Amino acid sequence: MTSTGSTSTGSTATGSTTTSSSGPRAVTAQWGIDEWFVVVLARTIRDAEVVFHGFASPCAQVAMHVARRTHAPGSLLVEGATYAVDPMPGFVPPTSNDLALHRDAVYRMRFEEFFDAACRGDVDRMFLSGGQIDAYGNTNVTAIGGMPTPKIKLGGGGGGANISATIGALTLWTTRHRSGRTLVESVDFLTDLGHVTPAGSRAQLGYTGGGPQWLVTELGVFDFTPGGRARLTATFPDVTVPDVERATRFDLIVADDLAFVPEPTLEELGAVRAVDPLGVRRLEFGPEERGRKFRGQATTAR
Amino acid sequence: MTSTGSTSTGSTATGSTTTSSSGPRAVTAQWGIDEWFVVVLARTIRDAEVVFHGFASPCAQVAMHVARRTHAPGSLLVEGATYAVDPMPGFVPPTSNDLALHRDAVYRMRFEEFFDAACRGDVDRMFLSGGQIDAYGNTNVTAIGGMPTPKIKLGGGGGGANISATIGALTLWTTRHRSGRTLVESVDFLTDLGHVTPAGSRAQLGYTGGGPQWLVTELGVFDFTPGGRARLTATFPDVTVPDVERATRFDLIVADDLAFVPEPTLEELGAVRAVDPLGVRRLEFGPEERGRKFRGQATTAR
Amino acid sequence: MTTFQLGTDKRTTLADAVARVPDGATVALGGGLSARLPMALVRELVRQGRRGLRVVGSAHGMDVDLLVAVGAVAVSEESYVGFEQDLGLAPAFRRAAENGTLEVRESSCVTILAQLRAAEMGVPFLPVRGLKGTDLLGLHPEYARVTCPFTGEELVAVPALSPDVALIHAPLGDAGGNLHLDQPYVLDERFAHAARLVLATVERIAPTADVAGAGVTVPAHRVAAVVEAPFGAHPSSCYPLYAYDRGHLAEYVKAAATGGDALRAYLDRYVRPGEEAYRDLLDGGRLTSWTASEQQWMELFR
Amino acid sequence: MTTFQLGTDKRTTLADAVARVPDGATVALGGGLSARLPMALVRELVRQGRRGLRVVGSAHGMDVDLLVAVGAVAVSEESYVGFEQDLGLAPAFRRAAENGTLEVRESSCVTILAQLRAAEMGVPFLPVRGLKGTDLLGLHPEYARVTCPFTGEELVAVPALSPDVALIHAPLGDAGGNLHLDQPYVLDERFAHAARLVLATVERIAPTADVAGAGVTVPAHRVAAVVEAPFGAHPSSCYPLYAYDRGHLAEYVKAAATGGDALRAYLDRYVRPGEEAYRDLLDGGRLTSWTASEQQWMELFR
Repeated sequence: MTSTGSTSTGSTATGSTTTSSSGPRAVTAQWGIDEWFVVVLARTIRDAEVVFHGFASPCAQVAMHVARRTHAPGSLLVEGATYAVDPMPGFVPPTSNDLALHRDAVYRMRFEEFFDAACRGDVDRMFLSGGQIDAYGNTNVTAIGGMPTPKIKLGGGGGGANISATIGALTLWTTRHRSGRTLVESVDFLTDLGHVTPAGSRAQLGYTGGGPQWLVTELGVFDFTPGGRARLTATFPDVTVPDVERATRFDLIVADDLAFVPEPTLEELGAVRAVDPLGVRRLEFGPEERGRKFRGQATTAR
Repeated sequence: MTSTGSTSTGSTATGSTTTSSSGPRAVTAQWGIDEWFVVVLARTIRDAEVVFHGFASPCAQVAMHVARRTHAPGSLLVEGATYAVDPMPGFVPPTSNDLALHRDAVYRMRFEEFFDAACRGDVDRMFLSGGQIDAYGNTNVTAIGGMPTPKIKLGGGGGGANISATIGALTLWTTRHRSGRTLVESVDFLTDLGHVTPAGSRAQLGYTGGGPQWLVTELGVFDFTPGGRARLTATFPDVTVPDVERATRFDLIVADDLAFVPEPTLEELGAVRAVDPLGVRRLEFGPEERGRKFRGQATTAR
Repeated sequence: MTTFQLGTDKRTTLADAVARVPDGATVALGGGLSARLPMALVRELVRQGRRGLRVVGSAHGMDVDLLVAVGAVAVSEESYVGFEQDLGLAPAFRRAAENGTLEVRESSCVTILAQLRAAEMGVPFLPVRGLKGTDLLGLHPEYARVTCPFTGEELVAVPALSPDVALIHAPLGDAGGNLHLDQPYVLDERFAHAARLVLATVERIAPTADVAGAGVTVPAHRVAAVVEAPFGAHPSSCYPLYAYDRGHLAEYVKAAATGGDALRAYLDRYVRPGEEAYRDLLDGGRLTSWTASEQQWMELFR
Repeated sequence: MTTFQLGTDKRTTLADAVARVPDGATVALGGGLSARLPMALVRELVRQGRRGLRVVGSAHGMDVDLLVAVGAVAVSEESYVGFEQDLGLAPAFRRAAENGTLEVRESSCVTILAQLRAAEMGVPFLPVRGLKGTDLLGLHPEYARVTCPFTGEELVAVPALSPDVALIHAPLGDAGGNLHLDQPYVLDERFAHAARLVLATVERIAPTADVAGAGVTVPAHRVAAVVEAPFGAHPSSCYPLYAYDRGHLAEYVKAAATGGDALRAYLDRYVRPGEEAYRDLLDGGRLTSWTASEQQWMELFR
């Protein structure tokens, strides 16, 4: 597996594959960081989980459909903003409350039905991002510079401030780690709950949800220590630990068994491309990241 | 107008009418106590009110439809137990949760939608009955002899214990006044709220609903004094004040201007018979009452 | 962990479904009054000799009465149990309440709704309107008071209620457990979301597309087992299929009121032999004839 | 007195309907993100120069941003305002928040839902999950704490919220105000029941039978005025009629981000001349072409 570096202008990674000489089921494949990133998010979903993404989250949205079409066919997917259950959209539009996201769904929850389920603990996993994320996985989607005098007013948190307390596990993600402004020592405004807040830990606050389990960035993957701090467990192969250190404003903990992120399988890449023909996942990546292309001996199963 | 006394065996009052010599719009009509009783209940409904009856209440149920077909066409009727809005049933079945009661309804409330509306004050009037009713209009539909050791366990109160606190006005009724066991000094169990309870008045309890406005019995009609006690304002013409006194276990207050209950109009009688071809209203009357028949020069309008 | 039921084929036998209801369980019975009662499930509870149940809900009829008649119920927390004005008081229920073998913690519609909503919303309590001043409070030492932090008003607080099992009968369902109901849903939606386990019978198991076309009222992910049980609500109605069986209900009420051998004879004839034998005893054609004309429909209630 | 609207013909003009929204009103906007936003009503608010509004709801887009752009909004209590990853931050909203001319009391979906539910249920407060530990609390000094009388747990208590006005756009309605919506309803049902006054626009006013056939989502008795406004949600989507107008939204976002003359030009072209002129500027055929094929649908998002 080789990183091909930032050579693309951000156009679609077509991911042409050819038969490899190493065996009938190993082929040379190409993929972009956007595809790999989505696959890594998808892999955080376990089979038979109830999973949800919020609006304005193309990577998480595509990832959930990829998981259902690959390793987690028994998961139950609630499409954010339509609350359709297990739809099979033909494409993912760039807006989350769209009829295209209902396709083939037998049932659509009501708004309150979803949020009630999330509040009572019936949702196993939610994807959450943030303009800022701290070491405990607290996120800020409200305002850079804080409130009431924001430097940048972000959109807002939807329902995260409630349901991040009660959902089984959270997969956090950002595609803006390299900026150095995203993984911060302390969020300017705490919108969604990580493991420990200035007001106390989840246990102290009486929260039943498990909190952040994974933090996936365009540089690598973090899990969380028993104390609730993010710990780097893997990097993409074109990223070094000093790269991650430079981009991270909190004290970086690195796992002893730090590894490279496992490569995507052909099925996974195929699923990403089938789910997202419009490439809305790429809306989350800056132009400097979109050029990251990779090639490897992909196999038909992980 | 003449009372024909208890001569019938309880068969349907056919209400045949003939043209009277006194004018083209006054005719001789016959009606039974069941019909008149329902008409009196109907007249407690004002036009443009939102009205509701509970289940197991055939007289109130028929009365609401009579009101909508006569003097209160602008009222909004919520059919108890189906929560259908303004249906036009072809007949009233003897069970309240029946599809026959939905006919022509454009909308059916959900269970919770109705009760929420009632709790927030959007229902103007409810009909309530009781195995016992005291002078303040508190009712017992739970147990004669009280709980936990009832002499007679009644069915129970449905939602009355909540919404009798918040609904605009209550029309109470009973068809068992004459028994001497219904209008009591003190209810054995307080299920639904009158004007004053042992725990305090409605104002002291913080309740926004107006409480009992009328109490209609097979003997006569009561309103309520400013202090919240029932006051006899009219009797049926075959009933005397001593009859009412004998049947009433609380101190009887009689209005200075005590009158006879106004006669039903032809339209009202026609509406009763059209709404209730099965005569379910008669299920509420004992055989000794069903025989009460009346005849008069009914007019085409009140 | 979610309580969602993620399987795709939940078809089973009545015996196996009901085996999941333990002695002493808190059981929510679907439907209301004499409509869409889960009678096949109730009869199977009788056949399996279940004991010590706590039944919770709003206004019910033969479902509760039959369970009480065989001694299956320790506590009733319904808002009403009876046969309305048509067939009167619930004979087994009243007898057991009067002789002290049944504890009646009578509830009210709004209160039970609030308790289910609390469970559904994942909060430990909710405030409710009314109740203060009524004697229902005396039956519920578990209720408390809460002062509104904004208005200073004191309200009754009721604890969240998650029934151990909800038993629901629907006219239509699929193998995965998607259920279509016609209105009124009564509390079935709330039961389905608040209960730990939902067991359903349906008149007919149909392809998912048919159920989706009719409209999914209770989604598959809330249903643990689905059993095809034609006439599974009989003798209560299950529109659009069949009406209320007045004759059968009267037969039951008489047997239950008489008790002893009469009740045993009813059970031996209708309950012990099982559902197939039960259906053989019915005149289903008569009950489904309501669609022929309004006149014919009305005849079913004479 | 009920807040139900008992009239039978509530058709009026957009100008007369919007005249019922006073300066300073608390306004709930229907729909969500870029779907079924009540844009014709919003444009009329702009034309009438409304000021000092407090907007409340969940996740919104151009509806709020346009009102903020013209200075109509004093307070935003939405859970999100933006154009998702597609078109990014809400330009007028963020500018006004950053320069202090807009007070953003950011809310969250579950919290605003609980406040509406409290109003709908007629209770002065409800407890909610989460929020503790987040900085949203700092934006809401009006929230309080409540201790569960059963578990001892401390929860956030939020006050009931009855919007002065709810503005709802529906694909179909009748003259009486019955509205049919397609899912997701977002908060429109809750707004309709919790608000003091509901003003609706519909793509088409149809006979009641047609609306009943499609299914009544918001009943006539909750709707005070109904206005036929084709393309009344544009440039947001109103399925099943038309999709998201990505080009128009991008044009708006650019104008609003630039501000000054660019914004004035947008308003002069699209808003000031009125709805008829607005519709003349649209390529409605393109937006309704989504039904032709999935490919064509997808093209609308490129």
